[in-house]
Amino acid sequence: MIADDSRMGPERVHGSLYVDPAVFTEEMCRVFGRGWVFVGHDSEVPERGDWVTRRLGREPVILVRDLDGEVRVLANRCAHRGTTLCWASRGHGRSWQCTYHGWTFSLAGELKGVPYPGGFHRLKSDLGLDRPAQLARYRGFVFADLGGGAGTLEEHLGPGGRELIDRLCDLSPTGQIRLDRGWIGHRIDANWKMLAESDNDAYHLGWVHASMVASAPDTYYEDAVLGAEEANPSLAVDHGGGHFELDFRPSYKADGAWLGMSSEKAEPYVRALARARGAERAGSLLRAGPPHALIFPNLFLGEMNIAIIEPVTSSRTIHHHTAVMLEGVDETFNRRLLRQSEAALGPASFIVPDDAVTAERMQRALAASPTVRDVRNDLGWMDLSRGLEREKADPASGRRVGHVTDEITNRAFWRQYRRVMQGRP
Amino acid sequence: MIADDSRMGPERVHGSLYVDPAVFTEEMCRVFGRGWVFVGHDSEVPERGDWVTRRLGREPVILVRDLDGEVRVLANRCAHRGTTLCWASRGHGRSWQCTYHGWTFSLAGELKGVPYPGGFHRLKSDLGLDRPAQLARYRGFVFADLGGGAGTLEEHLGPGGRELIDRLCDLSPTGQIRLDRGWIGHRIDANWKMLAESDNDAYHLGWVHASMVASAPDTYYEDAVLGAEEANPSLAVDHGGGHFELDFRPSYKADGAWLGMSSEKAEPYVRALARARGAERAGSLLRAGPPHALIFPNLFLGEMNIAIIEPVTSSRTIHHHTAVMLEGVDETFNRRLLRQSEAALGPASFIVPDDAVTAERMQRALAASPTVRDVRNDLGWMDLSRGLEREKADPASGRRVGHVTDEITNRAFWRQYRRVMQGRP
Amino acid sequence: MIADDSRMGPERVHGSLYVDPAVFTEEMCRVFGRGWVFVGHDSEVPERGDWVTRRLGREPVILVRDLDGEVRVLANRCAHRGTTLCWASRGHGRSWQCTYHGWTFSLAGELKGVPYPGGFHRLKSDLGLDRPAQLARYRGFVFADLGGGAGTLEEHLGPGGRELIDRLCDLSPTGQIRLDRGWIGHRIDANWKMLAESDNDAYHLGWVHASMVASAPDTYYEDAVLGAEEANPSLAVDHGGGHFELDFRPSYKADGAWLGMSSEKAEPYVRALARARGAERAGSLLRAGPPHALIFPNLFLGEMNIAIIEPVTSSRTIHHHTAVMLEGVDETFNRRLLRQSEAALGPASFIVPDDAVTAERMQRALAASPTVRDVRNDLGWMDLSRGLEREKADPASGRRVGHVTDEITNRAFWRQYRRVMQGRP
Amino acid sequence: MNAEPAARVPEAVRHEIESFLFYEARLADESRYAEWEALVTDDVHYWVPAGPADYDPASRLSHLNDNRARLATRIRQLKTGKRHAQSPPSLMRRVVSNVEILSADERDGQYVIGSNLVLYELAHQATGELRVWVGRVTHRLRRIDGALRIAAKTVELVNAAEPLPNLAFLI
Amino acid sequence: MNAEPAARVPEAVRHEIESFLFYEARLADESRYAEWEALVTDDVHYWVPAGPADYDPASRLSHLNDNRARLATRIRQLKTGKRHAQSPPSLMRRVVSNVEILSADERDGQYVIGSNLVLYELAHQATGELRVWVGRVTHRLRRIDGALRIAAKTVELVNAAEPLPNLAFLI
Amino acid sequence: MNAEPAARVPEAVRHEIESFLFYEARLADESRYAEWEALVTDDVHYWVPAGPADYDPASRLSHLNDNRARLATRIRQLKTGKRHAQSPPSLMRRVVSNVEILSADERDGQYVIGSNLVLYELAHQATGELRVWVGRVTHRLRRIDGALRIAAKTVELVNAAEPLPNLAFLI
Ligand code: FES
Ligand code: FES
Ligand code: FES
Ligand SMILES: [Fe+3]
Ligand SMILES: [Fe+3]
Ligand SMILES: [Fe+3]
Repeated sequence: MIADDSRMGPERVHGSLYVDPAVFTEEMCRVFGRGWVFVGHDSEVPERGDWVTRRLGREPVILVRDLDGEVRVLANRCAHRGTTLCWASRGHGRSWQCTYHGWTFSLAGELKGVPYPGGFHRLKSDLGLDRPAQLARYRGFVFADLGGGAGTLEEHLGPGGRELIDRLCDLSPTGQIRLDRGWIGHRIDANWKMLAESDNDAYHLGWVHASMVASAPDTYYEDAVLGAEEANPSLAVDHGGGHFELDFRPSYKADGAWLGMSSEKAEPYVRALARARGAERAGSLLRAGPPHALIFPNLFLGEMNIAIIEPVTSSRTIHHHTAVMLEGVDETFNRRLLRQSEAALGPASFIVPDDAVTAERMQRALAASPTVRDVRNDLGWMDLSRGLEREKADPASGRRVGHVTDEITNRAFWRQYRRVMQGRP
Repeated sequence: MIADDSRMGPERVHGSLYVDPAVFTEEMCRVFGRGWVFVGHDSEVPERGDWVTRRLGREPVILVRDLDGEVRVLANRCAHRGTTLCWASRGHGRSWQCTYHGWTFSLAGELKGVPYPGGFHRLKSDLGLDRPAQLARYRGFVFADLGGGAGTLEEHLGPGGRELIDRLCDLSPTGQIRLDRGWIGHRIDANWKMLAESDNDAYHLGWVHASMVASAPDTYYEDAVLGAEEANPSLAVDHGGGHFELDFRPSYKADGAWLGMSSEKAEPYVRALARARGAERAGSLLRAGPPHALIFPNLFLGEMNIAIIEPVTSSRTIHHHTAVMLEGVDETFNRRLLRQSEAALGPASFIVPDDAVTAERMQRALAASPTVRDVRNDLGWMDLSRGLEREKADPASGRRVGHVTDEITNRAFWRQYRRVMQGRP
Repeated sequence: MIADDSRMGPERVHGSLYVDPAVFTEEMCRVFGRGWVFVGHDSEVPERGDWVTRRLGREPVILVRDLDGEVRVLANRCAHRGTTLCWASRGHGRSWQCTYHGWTFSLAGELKGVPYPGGFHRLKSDLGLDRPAQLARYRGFVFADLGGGAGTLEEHLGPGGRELIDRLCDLSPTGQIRLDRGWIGHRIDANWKMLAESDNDAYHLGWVHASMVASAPDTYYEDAVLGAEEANPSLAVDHGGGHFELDFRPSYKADGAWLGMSSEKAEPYVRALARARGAERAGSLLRAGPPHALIFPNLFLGEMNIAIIEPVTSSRTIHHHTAVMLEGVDETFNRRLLRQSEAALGPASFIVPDDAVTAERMQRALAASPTVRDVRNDLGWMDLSRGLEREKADPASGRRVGHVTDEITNRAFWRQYRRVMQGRP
Repeated sequence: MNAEPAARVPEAVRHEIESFLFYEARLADESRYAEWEALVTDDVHYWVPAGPADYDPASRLSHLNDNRARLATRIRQLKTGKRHAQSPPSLMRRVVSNVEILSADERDGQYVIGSNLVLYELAHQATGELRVWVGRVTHRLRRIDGALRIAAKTVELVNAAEPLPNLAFLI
Repeated sequence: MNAEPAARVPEAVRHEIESFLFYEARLADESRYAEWEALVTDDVHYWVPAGPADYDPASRLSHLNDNRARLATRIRQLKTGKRHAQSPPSLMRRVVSNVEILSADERDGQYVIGSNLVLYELAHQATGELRVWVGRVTHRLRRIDGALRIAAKTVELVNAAEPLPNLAFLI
Repeated sequence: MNAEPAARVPEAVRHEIESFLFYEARLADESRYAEWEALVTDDVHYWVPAGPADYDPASRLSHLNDNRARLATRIRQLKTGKRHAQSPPSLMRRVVSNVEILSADERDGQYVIGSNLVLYELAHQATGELRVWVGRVTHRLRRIDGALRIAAKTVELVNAAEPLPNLAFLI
């Protein structure tokens, strides 16, 4: 077992877990191969015949809506001799034809046509496209379990994960969100786990994002995570199962503060939501706002943004993001969300580049950590203890809650990571 | 054993064999280190003192004609402290002097001179250049066996391999071919085995080369491998020992169809051949044409082209080619062959770039296959079964024969590969 | 044990030791992790608050003079979650603040400040910066032992190593040298051991540096290492412990020949030295000149230059150099030394580029040596036997001495390497 | 894309435009933010699309899609000195080549200029690697009080649809 | 190789030639095959030698050695839409620099132009890598009915003698 | 660094200067040592600093810091044919771009020229890799007997402070 307890404890993890290629290989197998992994959203393939390409870990897959309207995830690899079927990032069609020998596959992944059929002696049904053993959706979010032994998606998400997704989707007057305005890929030369952690780390705002705070000082982050420690009522929450959030709700001073726009501009949306849900429920939704959370291992719910954390190598990650569009809301409002998304995430935005460079500097600092560990096992550790003594566990829900700046989120991540990597129940 | 039967069966192979670096390392040892490997042709070093540099697997070697006229293959590495002796791709000289400490070596690889001889206490004869344990030629084709345990070249080639080479060389009025018009290297980011397979895959013509067929529709490939399955009498042949061919002879409609030029233009050559061999034999040679075959593991006899498949890493290969020049034929004719070679092979040609991109798309699609195999061993397989039920074995010759589009060639490759990689007799 | 006696003998080493990544990993642990390694010179951080960044093997460290004037070596990595603290190559300050969460560290490496202290429950003293177990200096040369089991620095240097450093420093009228004119990094795509060897190989001068000799024929190297073998009284010396030198003293025809400048130009320096040491001692120092030696494993004393050999991968090394400045000598003289340094070392100099290309050609020639060794264990060896039969061992000092062109230096290196890599006493 | 070869303008104007582009590039190379900002108009649109510039930037995500106000914020952020993604600023040199004046309205002083960009960036604040940025640049220039100013700048990176590393400098 | 600095031609011609090269580069960058093809003469020779251009292309293998007919076939193949090695076409941008008019025969309208080429290609139909092609380009231009046309184009890649990846676009 | 846009000189001079730089680049590309050497003045300073050119080259180490005598030695060494680091010479092509005349003293025939350099080098004598060298070049040109000559050349590589591979050619 490569990621054993000699590298992980409740208060610390060893830096080598971020840089060792053998750990990465094991992660691709255990975390991304044998667990539930986010693939995409069904609004990305709204029409029958629509498809987009993705990675399940490093395995290239196609997310497709087949001609019967079923959403599927299929290996992007011909079942004959393995050629890539789709090299564009998205497309639309009625079937796929492989360019090597012309085999055709339905969008459901069945082998349909074999040129020169005289030489073909096998059963077509044995030569469909590879696919995950389990596929399931929750409110349009499509998850896959390649191996098949990860239990149900419902179990994986748990009440905490489901509530986080609900909280986002319920902000739409129709209850539906749409991820249809394009994805931006941000290449970061650091380990994927650093991104899973830093996306949900409230402790770093005042330092990593000091320039953003200084140049655009009127964002709601001010109230949510800056200011005096005791004065800040925001929470960090471990929902169990590797899902965790930064809960800014206690600190919002106004309804819809998280919208980051004048109430005048937000008004058409607010009205639409009230119409759909009634004033009271709409009010409580607007007060709460969208979640800021990680669904283990690769889905970041970043308020009105969605990001996928795609591991590439032990020292390279792609952070893909798109903006959450609300159905039943006018285009002007949704375009404001697009502009906010451009400001917040992506290589040229005001926020994530500073997280990216921080992660890259961590990766460099840890480069020799496997070696220094061999030399002296007290070297190269990373601390996760912040707030361990003041966190509160709720035995009923299994949640752990604490101050928003506390490393509850990191510990939530690593507890699940340890379970998965060590094959524990 | 890394390439064991959990990854290979008679009908299929696992994709991980194309991408796993550990498999590649083992191949360099077993396939390219302990077996016969094609190095070059003696027409490349026509004069005493001529040399060219090559790779034997990844081992840098020099193919040289020494001052006694002997063709040799020597490590391109000083026997003192290992400096490269020749960094040009070809040259001519009477000896080599190492640039590090000035040791000189004869073209036969013997240590001749040691500057400041007072400090030299060893036997010069112990410090010659490293060289393969066995070297042998067949009709000018030079093969080496680094390890020495591969049996004789004659055994390796077998009657099938020898006949393939004969069929090519006999097209020359003098019986001699010349490979003296330069090599072109084509870098393909895919595993070397994909090239060994696709160079001899007739099934893909209509898809991979659709654009070539459409834009230059009058090539003889039309008859040889396109058209209705039953109507095509061409054959795929497994000669044993990993040597295999696509035998287009049954489909040629006219003598010399493979020449791809008007009989008027071919006439001087046809006359020369008839003069040398007699009309009947010349006729039968012209009817048959050159072979389209692989001599295991790295020599592609591509009609009037020769290609060397050079493995670089598990995901990079160089496909080197040159045109076969016929001795005793006028320059005008040979130049036509050069132009055909430029049209067919190399990075800017009309044919092989489409094979290259296909292989590169396979390599990408298989990138995660070692991981998905760990997750579920039914994922990531490649099918080789085409025509398995209609192939005919000839017990006398040991040959297997079938329809030209059948995967007899692939199976021939993998049968030998398995033997070599598993150390079977 | 990866570098065992199947790869090393008294007369030869196997090329795979230069190219195998697993050997490199082991070296980072055993040679650079558990032994004394040169880090820098205290003249590089003359003022309190000065720091420069370095690598200890691959581990990023900071060489700093703290506010109490103590010179320290600290991991360049925040003790919280591992971010790089310093990304410039040098700087000055009173403390470091991490950009991730704002922790501050004193220049002595103690954790000083933790923002939002309410969540911090650990002992600050447990969270100082990682640092080598042992740090020691000899005449301003700072060495570190990461692991702590390498004995004392005095033992490591031995009388031979100390005398070499003394011989250099004593050339300064004040006994102090200064390394404060900047470092140049030369990236060489070859194994670090090749540089350790070639920096101290007198046998190669006439070949590798033939162009330098031809275009600037009046250098003192002429006498020191060129010319007839018997006529050359210079020596190669193994001081034990992996330290070795080329001793040109016997061949210098004039006092201060090594200065490479007219006695007129050298005169102010000669006078200063005589003033400081007395005429006799100054004369003997000037006659002897600076050493040309390696302090195992990474410090090259290259006459009036210092180089650090930084291993990057098994096939990449950085050769950093700077010029030795003499305290108490006028700037004009020191500037001449700078110009000589520019002429001798670095990517655009007249000397080392030819060593670099030689090493790169070795690295390429040896690329397949691990494989060829698996195929046949007589392939891929490098000879170290030169002068083995004429070397003289001095039982009293333990030194071995021989002709300057003999491979005494290489054998000295490999004897210590074997000891360290095999964990022998 | 333009079907036609470049427009004809007087040699002096052509030279002026080329000099302007080289000057702009130099300011960007050297992270001279304030001087660079002085070159843009009040209604500037500064756009790095996430693919070919064939869509309405209002309707989809782009890498960078600044109006004047957002560009001002961007430059303000860079000037704080705490923009870690550019602290220290990348060391850069740009090749501005194949300059073509695609359209010219001499009376209104409006020009559309196409050029190819190759920008080398030493990301020494991060991984230390030498990154290359390659693309097609379209400048819309406008003459204001006699001086050329940038009314729009669009940079279509050849790898715009691929994942990109930090793009925190002024491209 | 030319021993001498560039020939002198009128500024307008120099500008015309440079514009022509930039226009040609743009068409190639954007895989506008038909428009590019319209720029060549009926006797064009289009050559990418497998090393320095110091040999008779008839006598040895080259990477690419097209007469007009073979170039027509090449472009026909690209236009089929099934040329997988260029489906979709690579995304490219070329730097055409150091343009020198090496010889000029104004009366016959014949010019020999030297330039350096750096071409970035995103091979997104294949490995997805950004490839760089670098070389010396020699154009033989001829004026036909007032317009410049390419009578010969030779591209000497610096790595012409090394293995090359697919070169299936118009370089 | 220069705060201001480029100086104005007559078009013919501008063209002459640009041609001169392209010619110099061609000689360097092709390792024509003697011809290149003929372009420098007797008091030439040829400098590749180990970082920005903001220090006195006498006082610190540089990558290359040649006066006329040392440059002569450098070229003599290259001409021996035994300079292994350049045997055979690297195959190179330079892009000299963004040429700006930063100052011009027409009377004394003194010009300071800024340009950006991208140089591709196939190090086929060593690792065989294609290396790229990128930087800012400042030429001080002087007119001597009617012809431009190089009085000073400074090449500030963007990665000047990083470890560099062999730089044994004339940059
Ligand atoms: S590989 Fe797809 S049809 Fe053969
Ligand atoms: S390495 Fe060849 S002579 Fe020493
Ligand atoms: S990583 Fe340094 S303060 Fe958190
Ligand atoms: Fe952040
Ligand atoms: Fe093919
Ligand atoms: Fe040397």
